[in-house]
Amino acid sequence: MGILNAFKVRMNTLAIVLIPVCIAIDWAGHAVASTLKLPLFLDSIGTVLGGLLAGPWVGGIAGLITNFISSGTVDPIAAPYSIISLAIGIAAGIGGYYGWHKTWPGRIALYVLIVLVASIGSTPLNINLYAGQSGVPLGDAVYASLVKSGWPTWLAAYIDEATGDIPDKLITVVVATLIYFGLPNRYRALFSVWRRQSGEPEPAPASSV
Amino acid sequence: MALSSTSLVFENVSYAYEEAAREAVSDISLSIAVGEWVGVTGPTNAGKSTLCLLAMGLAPHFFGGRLKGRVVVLEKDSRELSVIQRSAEVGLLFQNPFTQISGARERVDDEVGFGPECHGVSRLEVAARVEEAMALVGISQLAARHPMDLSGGQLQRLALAGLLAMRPKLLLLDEPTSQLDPAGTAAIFDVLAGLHASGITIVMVEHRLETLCELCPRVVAMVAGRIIADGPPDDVFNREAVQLRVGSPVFTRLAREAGLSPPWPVRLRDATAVFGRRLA
Amino acid sequence: MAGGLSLYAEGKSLLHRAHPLTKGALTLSAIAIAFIAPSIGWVLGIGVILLVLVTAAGVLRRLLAVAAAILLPITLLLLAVQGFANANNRTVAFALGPIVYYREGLAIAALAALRIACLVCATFLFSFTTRPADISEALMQRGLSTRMGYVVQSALQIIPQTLDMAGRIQDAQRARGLETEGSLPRRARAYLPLMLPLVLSSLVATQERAMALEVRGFGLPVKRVARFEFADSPLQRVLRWVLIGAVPAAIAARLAGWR
Amino acid sequence: MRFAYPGGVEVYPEPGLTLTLGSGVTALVGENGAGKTTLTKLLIGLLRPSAGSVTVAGLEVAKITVAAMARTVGYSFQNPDDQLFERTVQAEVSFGPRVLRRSAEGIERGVAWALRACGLEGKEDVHPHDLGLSERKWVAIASALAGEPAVVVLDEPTLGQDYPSRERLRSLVRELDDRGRSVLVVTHDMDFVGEACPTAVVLSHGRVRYSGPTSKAFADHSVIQEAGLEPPHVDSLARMLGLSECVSEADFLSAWRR
Repeated sequence: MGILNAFKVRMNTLAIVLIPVCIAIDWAGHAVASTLKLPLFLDSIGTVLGGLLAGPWVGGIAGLITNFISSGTVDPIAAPYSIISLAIGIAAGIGGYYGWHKTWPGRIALYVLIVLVASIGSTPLNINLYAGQSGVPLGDAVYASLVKSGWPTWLAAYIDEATGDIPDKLITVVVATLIYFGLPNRYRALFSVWRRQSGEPEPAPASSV
Repeated sequence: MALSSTSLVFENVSYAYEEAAREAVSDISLSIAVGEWVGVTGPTNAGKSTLCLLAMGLAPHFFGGRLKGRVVVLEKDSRELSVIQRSAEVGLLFQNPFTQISGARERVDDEVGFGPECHGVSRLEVAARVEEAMALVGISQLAARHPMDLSGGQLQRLALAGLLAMRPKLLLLDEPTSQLDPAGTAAIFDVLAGLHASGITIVMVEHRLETLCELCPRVVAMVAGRIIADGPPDDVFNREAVQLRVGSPVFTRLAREAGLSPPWPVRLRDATAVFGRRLA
Repeated sequence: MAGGLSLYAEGKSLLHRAHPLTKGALTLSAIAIAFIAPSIGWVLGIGVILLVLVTAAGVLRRLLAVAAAILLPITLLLLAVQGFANANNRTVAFALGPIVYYREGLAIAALAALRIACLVCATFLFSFTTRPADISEALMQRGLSTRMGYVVQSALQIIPQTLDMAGRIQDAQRARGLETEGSLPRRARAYLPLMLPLVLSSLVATQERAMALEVRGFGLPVKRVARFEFADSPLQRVLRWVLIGAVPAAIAARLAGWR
Repeated sequence: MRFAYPGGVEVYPEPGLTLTLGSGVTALVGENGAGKTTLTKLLIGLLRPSAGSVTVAGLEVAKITVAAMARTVGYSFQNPDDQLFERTVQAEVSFGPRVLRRSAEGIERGVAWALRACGLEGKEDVHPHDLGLSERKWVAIASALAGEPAVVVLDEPTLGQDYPSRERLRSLVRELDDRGRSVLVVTHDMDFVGEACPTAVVLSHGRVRYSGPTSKAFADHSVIQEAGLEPPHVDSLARMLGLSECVSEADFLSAWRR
């Protein structure tokens, strides 16, 4: 099973220690965007980067815990959306396994996948939580006009959510890949946790008992 | 030397990191007895850190790479035991104090207990070891503080306490004070002097040659992955090759420049005596 | 902020002293039932119970300050949009010039806002009265692996440390001539020079931290000794099961026609 | 307190106190938390004085953005990892002059000189993070120099450096001095201060305890102790032998020969 190999990883100490760092990068990405007054969240750069570097588990767990921590501290409403962050990290990890971030068509595929995961996943949550809205004023304005012109609520809710996800996830994927390629080669190799059969060189073995 | 009294032995050891073109250390042979305090020095890329990583087993267990020869630590070949299995007996202190605290504890005393807990030591025993280790490095009064609130010097002492709570027999220190101010440095060296007196074997990488000569009865000078001198500091720094390629303590340089006859002094008190004799 | 990322404040209330899992069960079950309950009356009831607990824990004032900042904009947005555009809208409530508001939409918005209010109250009730380290410790005592426990605990410590680093990096890059103010494109261009040093040095630190952890025996397959025991009681154990059991019960009631 | 370089820098964190510094190489020393970093941050505008004003090379710092001050003041921070982000040493070192919009030839000249002065020739295409900590520190120093600023601030440049690196640093500050730059070195390394910095300012608890020639800076032991400093090794030896005012090896040798 091809895709399942992406999940067969060696969770060595390095991978474990990488997860909190990815969580901190998620937070810092958002904090720096706020400092620069950029009109984007950019709060899942670490999740995507973690997925690309070290696979779906690192990315997924980083996304999940990022959301749990922000729900417990600054934004309780984020809690139900933890599942979406988990899915984004897993998506990035699968993309990373197949090396999508290394080619242009692959990068577009990665972006489309992450936008789809985020928007399709969030819509049912929005419908249950916010009566279909996304809570972002721009998207909600689109929502109101669509519902008013007779569109079904679920479709309006999806478009509402996607309005926000399309630019935010684009920049997130672009920044995460730029960071990925800004790393020294040695680090890219170091964090790779997959047991590859052939092709890529075997990553440094962790001390195992 | 009887085998039972050695703490660390390198037998014709060469090691290259994964994908590295050149060997980080080449054909190193070294034998360190139990209870010794050995200073390792040399310019950047001399292979000093690699020496520590090899002794700890992090190379090759963590880094991969190619290892030739034998590294025998506390009478066991480094290839046979993983780093975690080693951790009860051997401790390695890195230069950056911030990366060495676990980051998972909110109090200094809990942080010190992290290692013993990983080893499944009982709660009472952990508490006893924590108290002992904090007292040894002089941070008992900081027990309730948050680790991230400490200064660099305090943090480095905390990291050392975390290792001492494991009750190691061999301590490896990779430039433990290079990022610290004089007060922090002095505090660490005081602790090390006490540990040395209690019989722990210490291998310490250090750039500051004056400090090295003051503290270590034995010095190993490395250049480009090879050992070029090994012995008491007075011998090592009176060799021309060492003076040329590693440098020498300020006192040695002054005595040479002042036209005194060799052997030149390497420590302040010897220099005072030598220059003093000439003055008289 | 070096003290860690936490809203916890010392206290002696019953909730402060309760087992973390009891509080967790309470929070999760209150949130779930608020979203399962069919009408404003029921949700309001849950909200009142939560407020009583918050008051008993002595954190009412803190809660109101934080919750208002989160709830007010969301409530207004919900009312504005749903009252105006909702598939169920039939009965006119009022008109603001050409914009007509309907009762059905406003009621739906109010229900959604109330449920979110319960979510926010329940979450903060938990955060205000529970030490973050206790959550992972409690979970580790119930089978969460030590490695995952480490991830949770260290994330809480590393986030504030990383945010401090972001501040230092901003200073360093501004001192090199990087503009962090001005037009949007100029500010956007500053993003990578501020983020990359942070990511790079975090990753470099990761390698050394991983080594330092192994040097201390992290990852040894030994049976972990609990760092401390939480006060627990048969009453709390029963309460936890009741709270957890209430959720499927509510779902069943809803399916059986709870209106 | 007033803090001034001729043509120069002036800081007044505390009204009524004045400190004037000549051009050339000045050491800023003192215990942790003495206010060294506060002072250097005031120079470039990262901190604003609560009272008084700061003037650098005739520019009033408060009226200019930090980014614009970077044209005049080259600042190398203590931890190089707080600033390195480019994929090559060359790109990293030229980042400053590029964002400062220097001319192409100015960038080329400044970067080439900075790389040579910092011993980074031949490493232009290396990823900065593939270098060791001490070499990364040199990349950060080169980055501060590449824009050819009039005033250079080096925060703990000798930390973790080996002997050859410290020698290089000595010749670097001498070269900067020869080129007419003002250099301020924040350091705990008194051997380096004695060898390379003719002037010294001793801060302790936010106050200037000494300002003047380095040769006399270690005379008053109470000041040195309060500021948490250890005198240079040469000074200790000279004192034992009854020689005075020897803070560098050259001082000692000439005193010895007399």
